[in-house]
Amino acid sequence: MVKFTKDTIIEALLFASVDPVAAGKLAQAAGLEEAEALASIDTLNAQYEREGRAFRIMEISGGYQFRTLPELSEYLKGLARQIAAHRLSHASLETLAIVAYRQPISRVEIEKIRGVSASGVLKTLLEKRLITVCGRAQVLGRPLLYGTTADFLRYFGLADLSHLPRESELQVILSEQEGRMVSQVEPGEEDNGGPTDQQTLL
Amino acid sequence: MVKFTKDTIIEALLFASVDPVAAGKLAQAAGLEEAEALASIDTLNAQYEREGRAFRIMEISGGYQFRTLPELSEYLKGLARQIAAHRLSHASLETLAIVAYRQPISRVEIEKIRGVSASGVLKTLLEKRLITVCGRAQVLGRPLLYGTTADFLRYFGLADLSHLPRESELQVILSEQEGRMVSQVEPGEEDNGGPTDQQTLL
Amino acid sequence: MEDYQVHLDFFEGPMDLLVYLIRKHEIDIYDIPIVLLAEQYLEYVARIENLNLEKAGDFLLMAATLLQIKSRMLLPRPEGSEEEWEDPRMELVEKIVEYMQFKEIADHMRRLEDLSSRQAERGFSEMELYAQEEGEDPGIDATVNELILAFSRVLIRQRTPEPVHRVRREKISAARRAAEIRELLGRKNRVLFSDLLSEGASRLFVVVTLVALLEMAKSGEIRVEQADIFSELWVLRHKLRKDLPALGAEEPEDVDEAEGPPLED
Repeated sequence: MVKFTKDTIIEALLFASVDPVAAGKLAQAAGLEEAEALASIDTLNAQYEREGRAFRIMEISGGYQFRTLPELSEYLKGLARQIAAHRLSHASLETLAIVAYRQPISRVEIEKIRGVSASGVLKTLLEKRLITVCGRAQVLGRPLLYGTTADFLRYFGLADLSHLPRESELQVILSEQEGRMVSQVEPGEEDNGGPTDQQTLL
Repeated sequence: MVKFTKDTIIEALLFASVDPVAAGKLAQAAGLEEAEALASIDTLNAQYEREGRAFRIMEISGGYQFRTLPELSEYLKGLARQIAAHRLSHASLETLAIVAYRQPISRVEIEKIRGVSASGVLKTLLEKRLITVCGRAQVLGRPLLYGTTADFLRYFGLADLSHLPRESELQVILSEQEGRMVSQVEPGEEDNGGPTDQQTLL
Repeated sequence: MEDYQVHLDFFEGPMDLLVYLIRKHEIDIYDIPIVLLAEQYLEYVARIENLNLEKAGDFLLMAATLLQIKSRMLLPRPEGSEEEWEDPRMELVEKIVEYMQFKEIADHMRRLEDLSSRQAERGFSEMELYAQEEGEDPGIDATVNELILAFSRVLIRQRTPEPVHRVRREKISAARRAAEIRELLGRKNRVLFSDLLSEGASRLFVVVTLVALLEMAKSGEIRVEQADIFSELWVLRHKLRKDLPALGAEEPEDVDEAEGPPLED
């Protein structure tokens, strides 16, 4: 076999995969340590930046994935499958938000928060693979519990759940809106910066 | 919109498209002349060569498509094996679902439900330790009975079997599209149909 | 005034409407003027027209809650125990705050969705080709979702020719239901309204039964009685016509002609 650099091997593995590839799998297939694989990803992204490439390697859903720069989307309409994708309804988004932050959660609990029936929305989200059944509550009737999936993270371009803003951060936004300040969180730590925040949710 | 070079746009288009793109279509999508698009492809390939990239734009069945260098295929096969090892074929998944819901169950009973031979699939599932022999039926021939294992629960992240939705719950959580076994009129469907029905009736 | 153009079905539900009103009137959620809010809310709910039963019910339930809080606010507070007084609005406020948070998160997720949808993934999967080489059926990452979807497909295939579908296609008409009720009354003379609905009644079945009863009451065939406001409804044969055989074998002439349009499908 021809000799390739670590970087080239990592590049090939990720480029050939449409789905995000977990660092462990990636390293194993390349015959590298995980840290080496991650270092290669950094090197590659720096090169792409310098050379003006149309894509970057991004951390998505617990793995790594090539994606084009969002600024190019105008040119891709019609050819790329993702770009034209339909957006989720308000009801779906609200329900997903509740599931993401309160998982595992039952249908009844979701309905208590939204004040409306959730069964139709849950069906849609299950079929879109954005949520999954993940157990039963230990309460009367043992209702099914729902949680988010890997596809959920991929759909929203998230590395993991902790990249959603924390509820305490949202409290700040809310309070400011109401003309009040809650002091437990420092200003400037608002949701714009969310995705870099590494703290676990809840 | 940010200004990108022709090359970057061509690169993004070829990266994102599912099938090989014909030169004419590519040029049209990028708002270029065909000759310009072809020139861009040459420019890009020359850059990839110089920078030691793992991929090239290749001419495939009358169009252009990104492919990784064939010399790297050994690494790709390695990752493909890892991925395949973690996956279940559709036949396996269906058989596994039948075992999970109807256990303990014999091969003959599974075959009656699926309408095809199950021995190959059962062998695969036994090898993957997702099912196990758990007894013999008290009928003529005393056939082996199969059931799911602890590995099965771990694989699907379930605390125990009761955490799977019951058959009656499947009807509620999956809509007509996916689970056409729903026997009663769906709430949503009834809502739509309801008013007109009433009108004709009165 | 243009505000009245805003339709109720524009809102996701009662919580959504409440939040809208709170923002519109710049209400401090920690000191909600409950009288104003309830009034405003009811103005919208009064215009329920095109909503389906379920959604309308959700809005009405919240209306009842608001009115209940309003009435509790009017009760005199126990003297000297201001500390112990529990604000009747508290529970609602907590719910509103919680809901507003999730709306905030949903907005944030909309932005993430927008950004993510503009980043194209690689269109063609070479890895899939290699995975296929590994096995003819490249298979899927099996999750609980895939498992239950696979099992529902099995159930679908099994049930395709089953009577379930014949039931669905069976025509429930008001005339047929009237005939059933008539037969029942022929035997019993009177029957509890709730008993007419007890057989696993779908909403459609309830509607058909109601329509049948209304028709029968209109034509004077039956009478509906109630001992007092909240007690059970009794359906009675209007006149115990002695000239008729007990089993109602003789049906009114218009039955066949009134076979009525089928309700299903």
